[in-house]
Order: sequence, then structure tokens, then C-alpha cells
Amino acid sequence: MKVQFLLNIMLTVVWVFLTGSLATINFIFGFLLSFLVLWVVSRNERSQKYYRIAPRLVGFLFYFLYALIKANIQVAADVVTPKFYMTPGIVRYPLEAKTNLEITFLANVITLTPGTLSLDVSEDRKVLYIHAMYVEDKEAFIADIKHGFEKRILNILR
Amino acid sequence: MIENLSIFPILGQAIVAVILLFFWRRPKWQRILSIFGSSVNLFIAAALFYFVYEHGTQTTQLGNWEAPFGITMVADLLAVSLVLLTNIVGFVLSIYSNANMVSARVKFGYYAMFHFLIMGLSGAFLTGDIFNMYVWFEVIIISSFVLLTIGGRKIQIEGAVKYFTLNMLSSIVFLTGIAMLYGVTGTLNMAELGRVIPTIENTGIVDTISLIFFIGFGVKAGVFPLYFWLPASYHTPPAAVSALFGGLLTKVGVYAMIRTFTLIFPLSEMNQIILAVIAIFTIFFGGIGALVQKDVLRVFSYLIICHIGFMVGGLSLFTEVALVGAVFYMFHDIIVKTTLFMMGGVFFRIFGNTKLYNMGGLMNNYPRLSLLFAIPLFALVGIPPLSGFWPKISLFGASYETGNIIMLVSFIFASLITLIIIAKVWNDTFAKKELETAKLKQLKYFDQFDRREKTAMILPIALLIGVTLYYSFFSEHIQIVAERIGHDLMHPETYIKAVFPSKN
Amino acid sequence: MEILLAIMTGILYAAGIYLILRRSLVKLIIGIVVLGNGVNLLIFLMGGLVKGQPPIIPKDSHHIEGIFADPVPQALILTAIVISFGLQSFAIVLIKRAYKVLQTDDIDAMNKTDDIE
Amino acid sequence: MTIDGFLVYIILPILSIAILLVFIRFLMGPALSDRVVALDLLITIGIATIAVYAMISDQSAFLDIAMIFALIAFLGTVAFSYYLEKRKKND
Amino acid sequence: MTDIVIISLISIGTLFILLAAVGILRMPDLFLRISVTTKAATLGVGMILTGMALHFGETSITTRAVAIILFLLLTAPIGAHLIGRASYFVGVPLWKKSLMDDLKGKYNTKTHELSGEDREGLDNDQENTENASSKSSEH
Amino acid sequence: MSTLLFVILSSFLFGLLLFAIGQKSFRRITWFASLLPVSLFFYFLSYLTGTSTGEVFDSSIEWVPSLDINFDFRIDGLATLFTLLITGIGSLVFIYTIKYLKGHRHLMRFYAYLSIFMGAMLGLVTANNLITLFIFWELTSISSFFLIGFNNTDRSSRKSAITALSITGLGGLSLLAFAVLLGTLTGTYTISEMLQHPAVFSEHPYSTYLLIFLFLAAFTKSAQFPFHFWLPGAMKAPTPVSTYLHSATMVKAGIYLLLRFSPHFSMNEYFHLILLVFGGFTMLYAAFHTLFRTDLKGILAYSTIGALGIIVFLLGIGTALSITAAIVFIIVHALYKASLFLVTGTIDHQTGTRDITKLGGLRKFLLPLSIAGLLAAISSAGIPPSIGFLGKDLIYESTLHSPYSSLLTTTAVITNIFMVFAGFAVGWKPFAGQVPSTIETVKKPHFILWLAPLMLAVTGIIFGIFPGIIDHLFVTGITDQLSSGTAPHLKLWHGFTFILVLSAITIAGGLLIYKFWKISHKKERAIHRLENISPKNILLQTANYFEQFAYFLTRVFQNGYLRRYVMILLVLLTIVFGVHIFINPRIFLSLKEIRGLEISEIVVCLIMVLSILYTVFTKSRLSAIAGMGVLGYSMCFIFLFYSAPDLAMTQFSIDTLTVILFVLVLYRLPKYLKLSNSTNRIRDGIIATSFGTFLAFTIIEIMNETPLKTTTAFYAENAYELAKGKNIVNVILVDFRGFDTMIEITVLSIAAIGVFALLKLYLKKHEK
Amino acid sequence: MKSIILTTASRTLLPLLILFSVFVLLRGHYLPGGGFIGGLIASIAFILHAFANGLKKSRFLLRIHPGFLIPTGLLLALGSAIVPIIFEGLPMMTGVWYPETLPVIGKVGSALFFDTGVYFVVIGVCLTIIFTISEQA
Ligand code: NA
Ligand code: NA
Repeated sequence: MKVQFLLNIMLTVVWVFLTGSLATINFIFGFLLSFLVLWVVSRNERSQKYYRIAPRLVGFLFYFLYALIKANIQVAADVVTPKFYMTPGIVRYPLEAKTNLEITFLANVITLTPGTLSLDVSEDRKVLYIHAMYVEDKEAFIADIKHGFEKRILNILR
Repeated sequence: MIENLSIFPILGQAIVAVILLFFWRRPKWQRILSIFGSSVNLFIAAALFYFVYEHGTQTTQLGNWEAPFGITMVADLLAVSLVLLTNIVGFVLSIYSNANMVSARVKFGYYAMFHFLIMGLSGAFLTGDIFNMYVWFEVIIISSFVLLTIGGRKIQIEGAVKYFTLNMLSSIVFLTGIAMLYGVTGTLNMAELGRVIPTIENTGIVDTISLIFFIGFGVKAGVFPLYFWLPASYHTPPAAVSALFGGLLTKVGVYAMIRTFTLIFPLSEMNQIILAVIAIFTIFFGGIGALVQKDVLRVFSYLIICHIGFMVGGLSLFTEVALVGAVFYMFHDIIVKTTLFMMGGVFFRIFGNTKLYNMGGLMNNYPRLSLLFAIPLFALVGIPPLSGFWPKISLFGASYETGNIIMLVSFIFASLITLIIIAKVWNDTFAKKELETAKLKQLKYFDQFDRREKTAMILPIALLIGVTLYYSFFSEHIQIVAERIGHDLMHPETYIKAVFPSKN
Repeated sequence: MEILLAIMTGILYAAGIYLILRRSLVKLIIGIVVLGNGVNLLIFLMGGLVKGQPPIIPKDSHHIEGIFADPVPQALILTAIVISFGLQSFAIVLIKRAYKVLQTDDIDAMNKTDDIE
Repeated sequence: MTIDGFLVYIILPILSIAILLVFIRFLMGPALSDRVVALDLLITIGIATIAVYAMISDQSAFLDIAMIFALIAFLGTVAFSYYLEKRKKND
Repeated sequence: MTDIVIISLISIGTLFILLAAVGILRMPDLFLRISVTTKAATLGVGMILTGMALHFGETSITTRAVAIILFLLLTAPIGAHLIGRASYFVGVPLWKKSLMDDLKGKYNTKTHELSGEDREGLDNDQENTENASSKSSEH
Repeated sequence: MSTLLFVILSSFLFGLLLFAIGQKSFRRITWFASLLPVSLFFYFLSYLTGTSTGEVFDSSIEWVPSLDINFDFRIDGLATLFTLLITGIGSLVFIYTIKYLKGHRHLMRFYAYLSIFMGAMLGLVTANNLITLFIFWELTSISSFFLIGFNNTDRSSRKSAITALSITGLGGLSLLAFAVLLGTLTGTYTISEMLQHPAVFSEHPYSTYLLIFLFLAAFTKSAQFPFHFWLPGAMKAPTPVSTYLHSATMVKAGIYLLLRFSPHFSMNEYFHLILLVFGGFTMLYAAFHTLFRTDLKGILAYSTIGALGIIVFLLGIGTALSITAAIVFIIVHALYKASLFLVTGTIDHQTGTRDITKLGGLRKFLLPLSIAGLLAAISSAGIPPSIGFLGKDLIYESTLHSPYSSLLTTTAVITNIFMVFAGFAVGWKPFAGQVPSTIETVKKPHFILWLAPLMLAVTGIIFGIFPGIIDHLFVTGITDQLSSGTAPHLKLWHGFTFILVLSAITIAGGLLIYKFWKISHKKERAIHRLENISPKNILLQTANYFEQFAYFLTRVFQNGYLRRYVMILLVLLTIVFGVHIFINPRIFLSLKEIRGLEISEIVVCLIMVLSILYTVFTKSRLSAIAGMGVLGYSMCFIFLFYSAPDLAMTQFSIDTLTVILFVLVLYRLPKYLKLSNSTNRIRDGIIATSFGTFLAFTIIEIMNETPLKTTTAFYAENAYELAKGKNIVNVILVDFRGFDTMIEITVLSIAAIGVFALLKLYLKKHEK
Repeated sequence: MKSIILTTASRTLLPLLILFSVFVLLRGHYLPGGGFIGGLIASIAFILHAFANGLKKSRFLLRIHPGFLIPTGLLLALGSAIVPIIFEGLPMMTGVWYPETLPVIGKVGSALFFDTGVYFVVIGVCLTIIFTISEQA
């Protein structure tokens, strides 16, 4: 129920963003509309925990931006220089994340940072296969993600 | 109410069609609703016809936007006559479909498509806006396309591919013409176009655009050398569909030609020659095509083409008398061709196929049916005083009036070859001895039909034959209507005045 | 730019026509789609080209002043696009059905309709 | 230099060049996937172009186009991926 | 002052986009192209949109810019993931200088199921598809 | 309703009524059917007193006044003569048929056709409105079609029926052309009123067409060379039909028409000349052909053609005398020929054969019939005191008093010699001599079967003995009406004149031939060898070639190849644009503002061009679709650059959807083969390129036009105030032109339902 | 396609897209958008859901057969067009407006209902087509 409510609020915010009108009536309308939409789209959605999102979310955002820019520069250097310095490969990454949401979040964030691409999740949801540009040291690469993104994401989502 | 009068035939069909869509899975209900809806619509169309006949052209300015700002629907006598005929055909075919259309097809929207198609036809006749006409044409194409392919067998699909491609192309051509017309005139209202076009200095481009329209409509009308889709597809769907197509679809093209070439681009001498040449070739190729066919439905298909030549030829002569003939011929052809294809359905039920060499014995086994069927066949030939004869008087007369003896000879050729072909059909289907063909086991044979089904098959044919006979013996009525239409067509001011009551 | 777009329209038509004249049913439909684009561009051109002035009445005004793009062709194109979409989707499905029934994509193999037997 | 001038004479040309480069990849392929990726990137750059163009012509209405691009562009990618996998399965 | 911020945001964004474009052209295999492009372009577009929002300085436009960025952040990685996965699946080859391929042989080609077991050199019919020319994958 | 109209319609109604009654009930009332012609005969007889003195009876009922087509009837001398022939011979035929076709499966149908035919024929000869006349004319052709094909299961009957219908159909259409032309030129369809426009018939430039159409109509109906051949074929009909239609009445319709219009054309020299030539040739040709037939009806058919030729020939002479001769000969011929046909019918009915070589000595079994045959033969030979003698005398008198007297007289004499032969061959030969061994005995016929021909034959003799009857009743009045001269009075005996000598020569010659000429199958076959050059064969062969040509042409054009169909359409369009460009080189630019090109626009266009080329030439289907997608997306940018955000959005979404659709559908299709050869590709490329080029030029030309866009201005002014919307495009879509949108969503709905049905509906076989 | 990532993401995207589609629908009268594009976006939302979760689940989600939306939308559009005939005796499709301006939506009139009808028809059409094809595929 709570999840529904949170989602509802989230969508209301999106609505307000979309319409760009901060009037109260718009919030109410957005809320009602989101409610309706959620009613339309939710069947058998299991409820999840959504507490404590806000502060960690902000922290995460900054970390993400940092990673994004750092990686972009690394890749940029490789792209614009004539020779390729990269050492690409597909890495088997054992997942800590359990739920679909966690996995998806993680996978997307990994994909969004330059140089890495989440290819697929195994059937048993224990392994994420990642294509990466710089994997000279596989263990270091895995650890980097483990302590970087995955930890932060799980902090937010759990 | 009067403001909306000319929209009612469209609205009526639309409502019936939408309601039918709600009864998706109930064929029985659909059948009843369709017949009921068709009869209501027939009544509406008749009332509209009567009103227009008595009180002159009616217009509906949709959205209450004065022309040319909105879309104007114009119910002049030509349009309402065609709408009335369309609804007559629709009514009888909705009865006929009872026996001809299996429930499986009905469950997949046959009746809704059917009413949408009739709505499209009515719309195309009534609209006074050239782009709106395009949209109606698309309704016609897509619904006929669905009707053509529904439950598609091999040959149906093949025919549909041809039908689709050429008709789609014709729409593109039509739209190209509309775009260019808009580029030149800045308006889409047909009455306004009629006023603006004569003021355009660059007459060359206007002529070219008019020819583009001609080609676009020519495909729909089935003129030479654009008719190829027609014989390739008309014989493939079930009889009720063929009948609807055979009677009405090509006529929309002819109607559009008549409308554009009288109202928007009155025929220039050059275009008159082009139309005349095309008409003559249409007659010739339709005639010889029909002559060599061995399937009765294909014979009828080619005859459609051949007879389109009468209408286009009439238009090309471009006098009032000629248009009277063309219009009268069109009225006649709608009814008779529909009847013929419905008869084709009966043949199919009796013989299991429609090949001339596989039929026979109808006259000995079903004498009264034969007598009934003889009427449309002879009407088609134009055996006087049946309906096909009357317009020929005007058409022949117009040929003399314009000194176009070649056209006259073509008309004679068309009549003669039709006569020979129908005599052949008669001999093969009716007169010849019945062949010992094994009755198709997978087909419900005519004699196995119960009374209701037989009535559903024969009654609509008889009704249309009644209309034919009315044409034949009360041709004065039709002639008067045709003459008024001919006069209106040659004097588009009346049309323009009806659309712009305040100006002028 | 007008000339460039006029030429583009010509190219679109030409390409559409060329594709329609191929033997593959798929190419035929693609050709019709391309032709549809050509028609749309043509309609668009016929309204006259105006840059950066969409036919939308400004926020605080009750009507448009000055130069603006002709909204009529735009409305026509919208209608045309939608209609073509309907027809095209049906045509695409027809390919599917045709392939199922006829086991071919070759239009030239579909020549049985006009046999005189 | 005004922002408009800067956008018209520097940014738009660069974006156009970027688009061309991506389009070359689209033409080169070699695999269908390469084309799909190129298509996706083309649309993304298109969004940027729209944003720039909205600034140039001072028409915020154009942003809505960008919004639609952003939302549904990737559906094409989804479809092509679907296609690739389905095909493979049917082989 | 804002102008400078705007111009630099837009310029950097544009450069990132150019980078993505060059990247997609230069990178030797599909996965690298995906890796390079999705993010660079997203970042670039994001920056341009931010610049634009600043330029207009209206709430409604800012919100829309934010919405677009959100949409992109949501959809871009999913698209990349899907096409990458599908491409791997149909046998689009890795760059020959790639160091490793942990995914090799993990797909069950019949059911598309992906195993997570870390076993190597098991029965794999991936071999064939990998060497298949990229052209054949198109048809 | 006038009585006359009712009388004519009664025949039709009677015919239709018979169909309603049905075969079973009809058998019981067969006799009743004959009441119709008999009572009609007496009805028309009642007019005779008036018409013989030149009185005319008009009646008129409006039918289609706006076309000036009405039931105008006029009974004058000519009409009375024909109505009496029609109803008189009709009565005998009706009665004769009762026994002749006794027990026939479709007797009802036969009487129905016959009644309808009689009505049509009566209408034809009494109509004073040319269109009405035409209507009845066509009805006679149609009833003839049914009667010839009466034995509908017999292939050759059906074929003959079609041949006859085709020929007479052509004539009918010519008659219509003739009628409409006359109507156009004179402004009326009333035949008698047309006389008031004499110039039309001889001086008007269209008078040639008048002649052509009139002659086509008359010659086909009245079996003149070269259209005569349908008549021998028509002998497939039961003999009463041959008697009635193909000798006594219907074939005379053409003659009637010529007679009716001979006053109109009296000033047209070609009218007479052509009649003379065709009539003369026909009578010679046909009379000669009688020598070679072995079927009694075959001989009769050719002698009928000959007789019709004689009448046409007489009309061609065009004097009062010759018209008198024609009138008399019509009566003569009707009487003896009907009689001979009925005699033949009875012989056939009793012996089962009509082969003259197998018949002989029948007088032993069929004495009354043989008397009828002999009397008819005498009349046909023109032996006094039969009316035939009178007729022949008049013919010779006419030819002798004509410009080319020796030529015409010789022709007439030769013809008549053969006619004498033919009369005796049919009327007497089967009864004379020995009974051949093939015939053992012949059953006595029902008395009607000999009484009917006997009555006709005897009438011929009576009229011969008392020529005053027909002179008084018909000839004088009609001749006065139809020609400017006065008719001679009929006499059996003119004294010893040159004409008598000619008569003697004719009779003697004919009898000599009869005596010495052996009719045999061998000779018939011999003449059949000449058939190759007969009009019949030439025409049938032409028809055959035409059909082959038609087949060929149809296959060439309707060849089943969609691409050809498409190509024709496209080439036609290309020509339209091309001609426009070359005739009207207005292209080069007076564009007021040619905007500068921006790099982004160039790039978009470049991408468009490249993606088009890619779409066209790629070898992978999916890549083509991706290319198509790029093309659509580029279109979005054009829409974007030129102020159409709605379009850009829609284009983008639709494009994406279309791509998805394609992708979903296509993955099952086989490989995209390169199917066309390079010649085709080059040809198509040329078509496509020239079309595109011409179109581009045309577009540039149109862009120079600056129309006044009042509508657009109105929208800009009122979209917000009146329609409450600011996005004008959307306001147009939902309000100004909302109806388009309404229909558009209907189209979409139909398409969706269609897709659903197309993919889901599979019919079982019995559900077709 | 079995992808946990796509499946999960689609659950977020679905409401987002539908919300967006309503947004586009409502503002059409003032800014680019309208029933047609709105309908397209909504159907794309469901199509995406179908790609990610399979047809069965999408159908289940929709509750009704998408084909049912077609006549519903048509009836709505038709109704809004007929209203002026029935109630005011005006020509068909004449705009009938509620005099007050409502918050968020703006002016409410027959045009809005018409556009909503379009919206439903488009959803119905797209989903019918795509679902039917996918089922057969
Ligand atoms: Na990455
Ligand atoms: Na409105």
C-alpha cells in the first residue's frame, strides 16, 4: 500500500514537472490522475520498501555524476587518441542485489557509466554479465563496482 | 434539423456500424441489426432525396463554420440520388448477406465493414471538400480491402494484393493532386475551387493537375489502362461483397470525375479529347476482355469496365444531354451490376462454381428463376424498354450533337458486344443442358437451403429487379431527375450558390 | 531550401516508385511508405515554408500576427499520416498472410488471378 | 557573439557533423545491431538538436517533440532486439 | 554570467555528443560502440538541456528539460542492454583483442536461458555462431 | 389507355401470364391461346374500311415525354396490311402449333414467346414514334432469339440463335442510331412529323449516316446480302416459328421500315440506288442458292431471302408502280411461303425427315396436304390464276419502266426462274413421283396440320382470281400514301404483252430446271466448298479471329503481373508531368525569397538521400526497414525546422510504430532475393528518375504561385476566439476540419478490425 | 524476451508513459499534442509492457479486449459530434463549450471529448493490431 502511495506521489511530481504549473489544483489533479493511472497499471505488483530514500538518493546522485564524468573522460581519451589503450572483455559479476528492482537499478547505472555495459542477468539472478572496456584486473573491476555502485544502491533500496 | 440534413445518411450508417462493433460476437444480432439499420438508412436516404428534389440543394456546414472555413457537405440532386441508390443496394445486400455470409465472417466484423463501406460511399458522394473526399475514399478503400480479404483464400489474397497496390497508388496520386491544387489555390472547398480556378493565370498547371485527378479517379473508376486491379479481384470475394463492389465502387470514381470535371475543372477541349480516347479504349478493352472470359463473374467484371466507358464517354462529350445520359447510365448500372453479382452468388450455390463451361440447365430446372434473372441480363444489354436502353438515347444524341461519330460507334460496339456476351452467358448458363457435375460436398447446395435462406437469397435480387423494372417503365421519372442533374452539372453556379448562400 | 526540398520530394517519389516496381512484396510496401513520405513532404511544401513560427497562438495573445506556418497543410498531413498508417499496417499484415497462404514474397508468383480458364 | 549566433554557427554544425558520423556507422553496419545502435544514437543527438533549435527559434513548443523522442525512441531498439532473439530462436 | 555558464554547458555537452559520434565510428566492436555512445550522448544531451533550461529560465521549460533527462536516463541503458544482449546472442563477434568472455557458452540456445554457473569450456555451440559472418546475422 | 395500346400490351401480358400459369396447367388450355391472335385479327380487320380509303387512326399515350418518347400509334393502310398479316398468319400458326408441338415439354414457353413476339410485331408496325418502333423492333429480335434457340439443349440451335441475335442486334443498334440521329436533326421522334423536315433526309451532311444506319437496320433484319446468312441458320427453330417469324412477318420488318421511310427519302438518290444494288444482288444470289439445298427448309430459307431481295429491289426502283409491285409481292410471298413452310412442317412431322432426296410420292398418304403444296407452288411460280402471277407481272412491269430496264428485267427474270424451281421443289416434289423405299407408310396427320397450309394456299388463288380485293383494300391506299405517283389497278389479265412473254419464259425456265436439275447432296457439298468465301464464313472467321485477338490482347494487358499494372499507371503519370514540363517551361524560378541553406538542413537532406538510397539498394530486408525508419526520423526534422511540431511528433511515433510492425511481421519471411534482372532495374530506374525529376520541376513551378489563403487567415484570427484553442493545427483537427479526423479514426478502426480478421479468421471449406 | 531489467523498468515506464499520454492529450488544444499522439504514446506504453512481460500479462492488465476500446472511442467522438444536433439544433460538430475555464485542463468543450474519443480509438487500434500480430508471431 505504501509503495503505491509513494509511487503515486512520485507520479504526481512528474505530472507537476510535465505541466510546469505549481498551482495546488494541479497537484490535486496530478494526484488523482496518477492514482487512476496506477489503478490502471497495477495488478499483482508486490509492495516494496521505499523508506529512507531521499538522503541516500542525493548522495548516490553525486557519486553517479562523479563516476560518469570520470569514466567519460577516460573513454574520451581513448576515443580521440589514435591508438586504443583499452582492454575489453565480458565479466561475470556475482550479484549481491537480490530483488528485481535492485538488479535493474544496478544494471542500468552500470550501463550508464561509460565503458561498461550490462549485458544480461542469469536466470537465477545471481550473476550479472558486464561488458567493460578496461578489465585488465578482473577482481579489481568487480570490487570497484561492489564497493561503489552496488553498495550505495542497496543502501537506498533496502 | 435542416442544417444537418445532408449528414444524416452518413451518420446513420456510422451509428449502425459502431453499434454492430459492440455486438462483436453475436452474428444473429448483427444480422438483425444490420437489416434494421439498413432499412432506417434507406428511409433517411429516401427522405433526403425527396427533400432535395423538392427544395433544391442542401448544405451542412460542419462545425457551424461558414464555407470555406469548415467542411461543407453538399447534398445536390446527383449526390442524393447516388446516396439513395447506395442505400437501396445496401439494404438488399444486408438481406442477401444472411444467406451468403457465414457466421464466421460475421464474427470478424463483416457487417460493420459493410456499413462502413456504405458510409464511405455516401460520404464521398455528399462531401463538398476535396480533401474530405480523399478521406472518404480511404474509408472506401480500407473497408473494401478488409471485405475483400476477410477469411482470405489463396486467390483472394492474390487479388487483394493487386487491389490494394493500385488503389493505394491511386490515393497517392489523388493526394498529390490535392496538394498541388492547394498550392495553387490555397483552398480545399470544392465550390470555392470552382470559383478560384478560372482566375488562375497559369492554366498549364491547372490542366496538369486536372489530369492527375483524372488518373487518380481513373484507377477507381476502372478506365483503360488503369483497370487491371478490377478483374483481378472482383471475382474473388463472396458474392455479397462482389455485388457491393460491382455495383458501387467504380461508380465513386466516375462520380468524382463528373464532379471535378464539371465543378472544379470544367473540361477543356484537350481534356475532352483525352477523356474520349480513354473512354473508347475502356469500352474496347472491357468488351474484348469480357468476350474471352470463361467465368461468369469475370465476364461481369469486364463488363463493368466496358460500361464505365459509357459514363466516361458521356462525360467526355460534355454537353448537358451527354451528362444526362452518363448519369442515367450510372443509375442503371449501379442496380444492374449489383443484381448480376448477386445472381453470381446464386449460380455458385447451384453449380458449385461460376465457370461457364460447368453450368447449364437453369432454364429447365429453375424456369421462374430464369425468367427473373433474364431481366437484369437484358437490362444490362439495354434491350428496350429495360433500363440500360434509356440512357443510350441521350448518349447517342450527344454524340451527334458534338459530331463525335467515333464515340457513337464505340457505344454501338459496347452495346453489341454486351449483347453477344450476355447471349453467350444465357446459352451457357440457362439454355445449355445441365452437366452431370458432382454436387460439391463441402458446399451448401441451393436446394438444401431452407425457406428462409432461399428467401434471403432471392428476395433481394427480386427487389433490385423491381427497381430495374421501375427504371424501365417509369423511365420518365429517372429521366427528369437525370435532366435536372445534367442541368446542374453544366451550371455549377447553383452548386456554388448553395455552398455560399451569403455571397453572390 | 525550397528547391532542395522540392528535389527531395522528387527523390522520395522516385525511390518509392522504384521500390514499388520490385518483385518483393516487402519492398512494395516499403515503397508505399516512402511514397507516403513523399506526398507528405509535397503537401508540406505546398503550404509554403516558414521557419521557426509554428501556428500556435502565443501565450498572451488571442491571435497570431505576422508570418507563421500555414496550419492547413499540417492538419492535412496529420490526417494523411494517420490514414496511411492504418492502411500500411493492414498491408504489412497482408504480407504475413500472403506469405502464409502463398509461401512466397515474390509478386510475380502471384499471377493466377487473371488466368482465363 | 550572442548565444543564438553561437548556437547557429557553432553548435548546430557540430551536432550536424556528429549526426553525419553516426549515420556513416549506420550505413556501414556491419551487423543489424550496429545500425540499431546508430539509430538510437541518432535520435539521442536529435533530442539535443531539438533543444538547440528550440533556443534558436525561441519556441519552447519544440521541447515536446524532444520529450516524445526521449520516451519512445528506444522502443525501436526494443523491437529490433526482440526481432533478433526471436529469429535466432526460430532458426 | 549565466550566458557563460550556458555556453560552456552547451559546448561541453556538444563535445560529448561529438565524442560519442566519433566513438561509434571508431570503436572496433559493437559492444564497445554501445559502451561509448549511450553514456556520452546521454551526458551530452543532459548538459545541453540543462543549458537550455537556464537559457529560458522558465519553470515549465525547466521541468520539461528535467523530464527529458529523466526519461533518457531511464530508457537509454535499457535499450543498450537489450541490443547488447541480443547481439551477443545472435553471435555478433567481440573485438579480437578482447581479454575475456565470461558469457561464452552460458546461453542455452534453445530456451534462451542464461546460466549463472561459473564453469568454463562446457558444451558450447556458441562457437559456430561466433564465427558466423556478421552479414548473415542481418537476414 | 387507348384500346390500341391495350391490344398490343395484351399480347405481352398474355405471354407473361403464360409463364405464371406454368407448363402443367397450360396443357389443358392450349386452344385458348389461339383466341388471342384470332380476336386480334378481327380487331385489326375493323380498321380496314377506314384505312383502305386513306384514313389514319392515331392514338397516343404519354410515356417518357421528356425524351419525346410516347406510345404514339398510327394505323394507316400499310400498318393495317402488316397487322393483318401478323395476326392472320399468326392465328394459323398458333392453331397449327397445337398439334404440331403436341405434348412438347415446353409448349407453354413456346406460346409465351410467340405471343410476345406477336405483340412486338404489332407494336412495330403501328408505332408512329420512332423510338417506340425501335423498342418493338428489338423485342422481335429477342423473341426470335428465344424461338430459334427453343430446342435449348441443342448446341447448333443455340449457336444459330446467337448468330441471328448478333446480326439483328447490330441492326437494332443501327436503328437506334438512326432514330436518335433523326430525333436530333428533326427535333421529334414522331415518324409522320419527320416528313416536315425533308431537307434532313437528303441534304443534311449527316444524311449519309442516316442511310448507313437505316440500311444496316433494314438489311440485317430482312436478311439482305451480306447479312442474309443468319436466316438459314434460324431454320433450327421449330417450323411454325420459321413460318411465322422467318418468312412471313419478322423478316419483313426491315422491308416495313424501308417502306415507312421511303417517302422521307424520296429525294435522296442514293437511297434508291443502294436498295437496287443490294436487293438485286441478294435476290439473284439467294435464288441461285436454292438449287443446291437438300433440306426443304433450306430451300425455303434461300427462297425467302430471294423474295426479300426482290422486295428491296422493287423499293429501289422507287416508282409508284414498283411500290405497288412490292406491296402485292409482300402479300403474295406471305401467303405462299407460309403455306409452303407449314406443308414442310407437316411432312417433317409425319415422316421425320425434310431431306428432299428422301421424299417422294407422298400424295398417296397426304392428299390434302399435297393440294396445298401444289397451290402454293403455283402461286410461287406465278402461274395464273394465282396471285403470284399478278405479283410477277407487276415486277416485270416495274423493271421495264425503270431507267436500266434491260439489266433489271434480266435480273428479275433469272431470279424468278429459280423461284419457280424452288416453289415446285418444296411444294410439289415431295408429293410427286414414287414413294422411296425408305418410307413404308405415313400416318394421317391431324386435320389442322393440312388445313392451315391449305387455307393459305387457297387464299392465294382467291386473291388471284379476285385481285380487286387486295387492290381495293390495300394496294391503292398504300401506294398513294407512299409515293407521289398513282397506283395502277390490279388485273389478272393484261392481254398479250411483252410481260406475258417474260412470264412464260420464267415459268417454262423454272419448270425445266425443276424437271432436269437433280437435287443431290453431292451438289450441296460442292457449293459448301464455296462457303469459304461466303459472307457467313468470312464474318464467322472474322469473329473467330477477333476473339483470338481479344484473347491475345486481354492476356497481354491483363497478364496477372502486378508490376506491369503499376508500371502502366506510373508511365502514364510520368507522361502527364513530362508533357507539362516540356510544353510549359515555366519552371525557372521567380521564387521571391530563396532562403539560404543552413548546414543542419543540408545534413538532414543528405541523410534523407542516403537513407533512401540505402533503403532502395540494401540487400537485407531489416536494414531496409531501419533505413525507412531513418528516413521517417529525418522527415521529423524537416517538420521541426519548418514549424510543424505536431507533425514531427506524429511522424516520429508513427514511424516507430511502423518499424515495430514491420519487425514483428517480417522475421518469418524468407531471404530477400534479388529477383529482377538488370534490364528491368535500369528500366524502372529510368521511369522512377524521370518521374521524380518532372515532379520536382512541377513543384518548383507551383511554389511560385501565391494563392490568397483566406481560410488560413480566418483560422489565425479566430482559432482562439471562436474555437477556444491556441494550437491551430489541433483546432483544425478537432474543430474546423474535425470531420476529417472523425473519418480518419474510422479508417484506423477499420484497419484494426481488418488486421484482426485477416490474421484470426480461417474458414473451413464449407464456410466459403 | 526474458530480461529482468526490461521487465522491471517497464513497470516504471508504463505508468509514466500513460501519464505522459494524458498530458499530451489534454494540452493538445493549446500546444503540440492531442488525442492522436496521446493515444499513440499510451499504446506504445502497453506495447512496451507486452514486449517485456509477454502478451498474456498485458492483456490481463488491460482488463478488456483492446478491440472494445475502438467502438467506445468512436462512440465518444461521434457523440460529441452529435451533441450539438440533438441539444441545440446546430450543425454537426459545432463546438459546444462549458463557459468557465477549468484549472489544469482549461476550456472544456465538445472538442475535448472528441479528442478523448480519438485517444481511445488510437489506443484500441494500435493495441489490437500489435497484439494480434504478436499472437500470431
Ligand atoms: Na558503461
Ligand atoms: Na472547438
